Amino acid sequence: MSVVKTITSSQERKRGWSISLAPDLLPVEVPPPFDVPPLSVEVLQKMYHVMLLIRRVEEYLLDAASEGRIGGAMHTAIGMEANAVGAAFATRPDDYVTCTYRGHHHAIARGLDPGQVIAEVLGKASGCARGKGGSMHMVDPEHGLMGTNGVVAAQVPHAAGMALAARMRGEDRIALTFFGDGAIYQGVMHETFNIAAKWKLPVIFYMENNKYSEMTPIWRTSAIEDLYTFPKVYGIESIRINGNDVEIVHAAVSWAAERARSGEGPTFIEAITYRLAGHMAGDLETYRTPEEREHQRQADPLLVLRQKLLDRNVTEEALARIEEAVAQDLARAVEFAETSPWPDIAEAYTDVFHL
Amino acid sequence: MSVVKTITSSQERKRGWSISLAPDLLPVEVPPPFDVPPLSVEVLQKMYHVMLLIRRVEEYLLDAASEGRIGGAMHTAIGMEANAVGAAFATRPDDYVTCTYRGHHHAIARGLDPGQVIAEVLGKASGCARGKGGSMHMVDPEHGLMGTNGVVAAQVPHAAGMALAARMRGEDRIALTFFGDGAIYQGVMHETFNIAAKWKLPVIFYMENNKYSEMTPIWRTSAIEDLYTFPKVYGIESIRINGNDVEIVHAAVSWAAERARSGEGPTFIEAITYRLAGHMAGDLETYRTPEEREHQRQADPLLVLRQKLLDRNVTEEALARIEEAVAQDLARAVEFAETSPWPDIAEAYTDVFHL
Amino acid sequence: MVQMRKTTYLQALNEALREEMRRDERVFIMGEDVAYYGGLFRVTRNLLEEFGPQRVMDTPISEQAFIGMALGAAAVGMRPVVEIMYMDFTLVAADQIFNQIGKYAYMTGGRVYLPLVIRGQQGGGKNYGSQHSQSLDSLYAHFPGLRVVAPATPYDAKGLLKAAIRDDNPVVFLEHKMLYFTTGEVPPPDVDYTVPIGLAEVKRPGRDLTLVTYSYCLLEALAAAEELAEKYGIDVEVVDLRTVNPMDTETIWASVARTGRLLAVHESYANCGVGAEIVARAYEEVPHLLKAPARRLGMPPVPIPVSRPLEQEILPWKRHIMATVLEMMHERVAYA
Amino acid sequence: MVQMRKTTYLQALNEALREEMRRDERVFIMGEDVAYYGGLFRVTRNLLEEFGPQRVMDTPISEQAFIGMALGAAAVGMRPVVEIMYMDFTLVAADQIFNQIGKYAYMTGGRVYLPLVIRGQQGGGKNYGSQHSQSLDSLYAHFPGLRVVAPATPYDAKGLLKAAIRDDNPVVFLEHKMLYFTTGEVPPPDVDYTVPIGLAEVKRPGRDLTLVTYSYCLLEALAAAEELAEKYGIDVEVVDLRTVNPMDTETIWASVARTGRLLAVHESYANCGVGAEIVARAYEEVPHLLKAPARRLGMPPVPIPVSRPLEQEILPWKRHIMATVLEMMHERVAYA
Ligand SMILES: Cc1ncc(C[n+]2csc(CCOP(=O)(O)OP(=O)(O)O)c2C)c(N)n1
Ligand SMILES: Cc1ncc(C[n+]2csc(CCOP(=O)(O)OP(=O)(O)O)c2C)c(N)n1
Ligand SMILES: [Mg+2]
Ligand SMILES: [Mg+2]
Repeated sequence: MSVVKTITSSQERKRGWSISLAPDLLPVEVPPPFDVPPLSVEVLQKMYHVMLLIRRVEEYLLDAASEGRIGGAMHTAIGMEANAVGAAFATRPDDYVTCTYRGHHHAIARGLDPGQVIAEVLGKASGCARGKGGSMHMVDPEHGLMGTNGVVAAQVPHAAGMALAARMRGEDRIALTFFGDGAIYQGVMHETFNIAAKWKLPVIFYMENNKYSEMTPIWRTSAIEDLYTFPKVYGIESIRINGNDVEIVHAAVSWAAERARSGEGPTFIEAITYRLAGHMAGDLETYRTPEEREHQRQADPLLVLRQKLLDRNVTEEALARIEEAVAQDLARAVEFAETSPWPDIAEAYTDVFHL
Repeated sequence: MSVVKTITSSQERKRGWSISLAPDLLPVEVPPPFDVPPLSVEVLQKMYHVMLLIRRVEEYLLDAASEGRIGGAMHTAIGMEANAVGAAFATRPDDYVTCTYRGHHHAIARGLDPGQVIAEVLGKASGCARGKGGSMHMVDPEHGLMGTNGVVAAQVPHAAGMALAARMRGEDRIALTFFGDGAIYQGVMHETFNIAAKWKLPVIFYMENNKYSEMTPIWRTSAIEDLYTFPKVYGIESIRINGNDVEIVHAAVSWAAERARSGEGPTFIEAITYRLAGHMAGDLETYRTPEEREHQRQADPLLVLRQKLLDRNVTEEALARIEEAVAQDLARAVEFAETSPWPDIAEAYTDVFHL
Repeated sequence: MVQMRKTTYLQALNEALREEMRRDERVFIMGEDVAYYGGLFRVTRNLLEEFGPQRVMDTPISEQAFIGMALGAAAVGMRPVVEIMYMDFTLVAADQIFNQIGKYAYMTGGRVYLPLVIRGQQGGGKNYGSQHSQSLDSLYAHFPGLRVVAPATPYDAKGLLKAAIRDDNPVVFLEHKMLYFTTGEVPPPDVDYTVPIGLAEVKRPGRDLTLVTYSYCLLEALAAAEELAEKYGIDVEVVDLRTVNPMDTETIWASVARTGRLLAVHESYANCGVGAEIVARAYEEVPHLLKAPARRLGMPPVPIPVSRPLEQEILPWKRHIMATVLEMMHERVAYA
Repeated sequence: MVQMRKTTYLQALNEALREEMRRDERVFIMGEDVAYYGGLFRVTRNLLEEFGPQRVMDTPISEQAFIGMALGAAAVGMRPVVEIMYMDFTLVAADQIFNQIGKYAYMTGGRVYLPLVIRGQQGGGKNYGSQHSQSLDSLYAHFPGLRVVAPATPYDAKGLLKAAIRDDNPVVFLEHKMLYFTTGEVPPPDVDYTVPIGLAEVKRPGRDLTLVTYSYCLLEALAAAEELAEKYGIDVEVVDLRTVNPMDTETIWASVARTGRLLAVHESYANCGVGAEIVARAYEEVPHLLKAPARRLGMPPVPIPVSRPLEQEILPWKRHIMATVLEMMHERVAYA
């Protein structure tokens, strides 16, 4: 099974940059250093459930934002769900996760109740961070989600510190941190890569390369073409995968987690993916053509997984049941969040310090 | 001519780290991508004059510090003079230079009057920065020295910005920035390397690798063994040289400057060198053995250059004349600095803003 | 006399950049998404088209490097204008801003100076949460060596941005996300004008109390003043500081000489903030003018929550301004 | 009663670290040169020998990463103590400190809290210049979410560092380069004690004026007080704040209730500094206690020069303290 598939558009080809993973794909040059054993259809169906639920929650949130019910910066991961779900299924609930402002998918994939996700984005008292954090600050320590972050790359050393803690205590927990392609050029990434490599920390650096940082394509600002090659310079094991195929993501993270648990140190994963929605709610998307986006819909991870399930003899009826169950989950979550009260005004002043 | 020579002590060999460049040397693995044409004896004699003057000035400063006449952090470059002089002779007065707190050697090599250097370190009104900057803040715009800096790596983006300015104005000036081995793991280095490479800026990144950052050997904190390999990941041309041989330094910087002027972009030079004095005045040097330091004295760049001159038929008398001239230069400089007045108290409040 | 026209704060900024880039080819722009996209908030819109990619440059997300590069370029005679997407992120480059840029002229004994501008938007009110809503004006004013400008009207925004670009010193130019679509009278594009850095302006004359503020809080203060006048007959004089550093205490003290009461309001954290500074200076310089204790109002010492009612609770806006003024005028109100 | 012994501030800090590391195996140390060398200023001396390289770690010069890692380790139950060689360099990691560490508990709705300490020395007086001499206490106090501690005596240093390590919140622990070799009475190593965070202490009782200060300025203030008493018969009460945030205003106001005069002194920049904050709070909370305008004294708005006479000129030390007190007591002095 090929791990990354890419096409290069004519304009991009000149620069040697791949922008796409839609079906008219070229196989990736690097063979994966791990096997991608097929997952059972039971597991794949569960994954489909979670991925679809993430999609529906975020679609709901985009609607709510367009109605003016959500302020601030609300970033969805529509089109990127396979990264979150594959990774979550490949790690343990007691592993540690940090990620970016684009974190609803990770929160739900880890097991955070979608009602609490929606409530948090809406700023309700029942949100996972009591409405104080909002969309950019999902948290759920019970499921190992230690925080999502509004500052590009800031969460990356946090994960390294969690990995250090686990190692100091002799635990076999690992830490997993997600970031975007644009994050690679924050200085702290470099600093963290070096320490993680030098100290052989049990941490996985997972880049969701969706080709854009905000409105700027990564090739416009990066001197390095194949981003996954960068961490190799520190001696970090580094691979590139197709982040829209949940089975591949699962296999890659399982392999990296195993390496981390057995003391082999950090792994870097560049997952090629694509966001089908705007950078954030309200994004006018003038920086890409509708054609480009529509073309990418063919590689929508939900379609990829649905087709996989059909190919493995799961019936349309069985899928319809999942889709129905997701609709109910969503309805429950929305009901929970919408009927939750606002936080009490006094809450504005609490939780600054732990008392 | 071999460009880098290294030995590995038994302890270090295990780690694969080279710590030394004293004469019992192994030739470096990488052949230089440039020629090292022998310089004329006239030029070499001038270089000897400047290098020796730097040495004498810094010896004087160390004495003054041990007498308590200099406070703060005063870092000498004793043993590292060839880097400054080779580089200065290979660049133009209108090129731009920035460097670290360890910058007396660069200041003098660029052409800053040693009297002003000493005066600045002593905090006198006649110092190059009117006594406000001190040892860590040498400056001499007339000779292109745009500033030395107390914060590790902070000066590196400055040079990139100067290179950008030169390029925007269509000038063929270049920028040259010096930093230590320990600086490589400040995040800003990574950020700057990427932009400099992407924008093909006419800048030379010159690392004076003296094997220690403060009291910690670089191998203890670096995941990368051969530091010069790091910037290659951005596509930056990168080499390693013997920084104790002024002819090699001169050749390397000439080559890099030519590349920069002709639009080929940045070059990274890792110069292996060694500081024969402490990290700063007052350093107890418990982190290295006296034997290690004494061993390194054999590769003292002044000895290397002196021997080179003798080998090229410069007489002992000619060298003695230079040494005498240096003694007079030093005496003049000391006289100038010592008799200079303190700045007027009102000076404490000026120069915050340019009026 | 110049015929004014109504335009937005956003448009005024864009014009200032365009006009200064036309006037002086040393001026150039760097930042994230500033070139092809025209800036996340569209302040640099269409500048790439006119000035080309050599003068309007999209950077990677490397604030330390490109702010440091602005220093370097300015040190050798260019006039960089750097956009920071949210001023909160200047903290990523705090060393470059405070340890380098603010001190460079001094550390070099005046031999190198830095004509550069760091601009971007800050502030709350739109539920951006703790890391995208801070006002950092007090921070920039705390460290020496930076001019700090925070205009509230389109006219001042354009005039001060032009002045900032022409200034030979580093200027931190603070916009506010609530101001971009506010409108006001501004001279047409071909009329050159600047608003001097360091000059406050009385935006509403009044007899009872001097309220000093700047940036978006000015609008809240003016609204509060209207309501205080209508409902309580309290006549507040509103001084728009416009420049936070250097501070035009002359204009403030002249106003306090008339009113005898002083309240400073800002959206940065109150603790060790500009308001505290104004109060401290008042007692240093003009204690005799004060008929009642001088006060300040800023953000309470909490990070900024996303939840709407919580954010509204802590912003030092109209409701809190009115309450504070009423407290300060409490004798008058009691008898009213 | 405990038999005290004389020891240095430096030794007191080293003991605090050692004892807390023995007491609690979650405590560990990261920083530059802290392990094999024992810290540039020798505060972590011999800890590597006792606790090994797993708990005393030499880092590369990567403040952003290792401060961020301290956050991560603390978030999952460890108790990191990070040494910063000169607190000036915290600016390199300002995002991690202010946007991350200070806000983490709040942004997570209290679900993650951070028991960590960032410690190091700051301050002037030894000609280290603009980038190695700043006092940043006002900066740390400006942002929400950080406890800020700045002890002046060996006893307080040891007791507060132990308290800081045991605190469940992030603490910025500020030493001063002029204090390391000062000595004072401290209980012997086997006697466990802490000094509570958030509690000021009257270090010299007096009747005429309350002088609030902390860190090295305490010593200058005490010296000034002695001379003021001797030469002018002015009896200054010196309150050692010890903790800058949260601020023990109760102790200050109680003192002001006795003296009627208030002067706050610190070495961080005066502009938007802790002193201004104390003055502002005094007029908010206890204006009726003040017989004369409250004042503050801090660093003037200039970077710190290397040249000795210039540095001595700007440090808000004894000479300036005396001058300010004399100004404030000017009626008394005139008649004395
Ligand atoms: C330090 C910093 N600078 C700038 C920003 C503004 N910003 C938010 S998201 C973003 C783009 C990030 O792109 P990428 O890392 O590719 O992640 P993506 O949004 O594509 O998931 C930028 C510049 C920020 N949050 N933090
Ligand atoms: C950001 C920052 N962190 C820490 C320091 C303290 N410091 C000064 S010099 C130094 C070591 C630098 O080593 P290296 O880069 O190898 O240069 P060298 O001193 O050997 O010339 C350190 C850690 C600093 N100046 N700046
Ligand atoms: Mg991206
Ligand atoms: Mg070194």
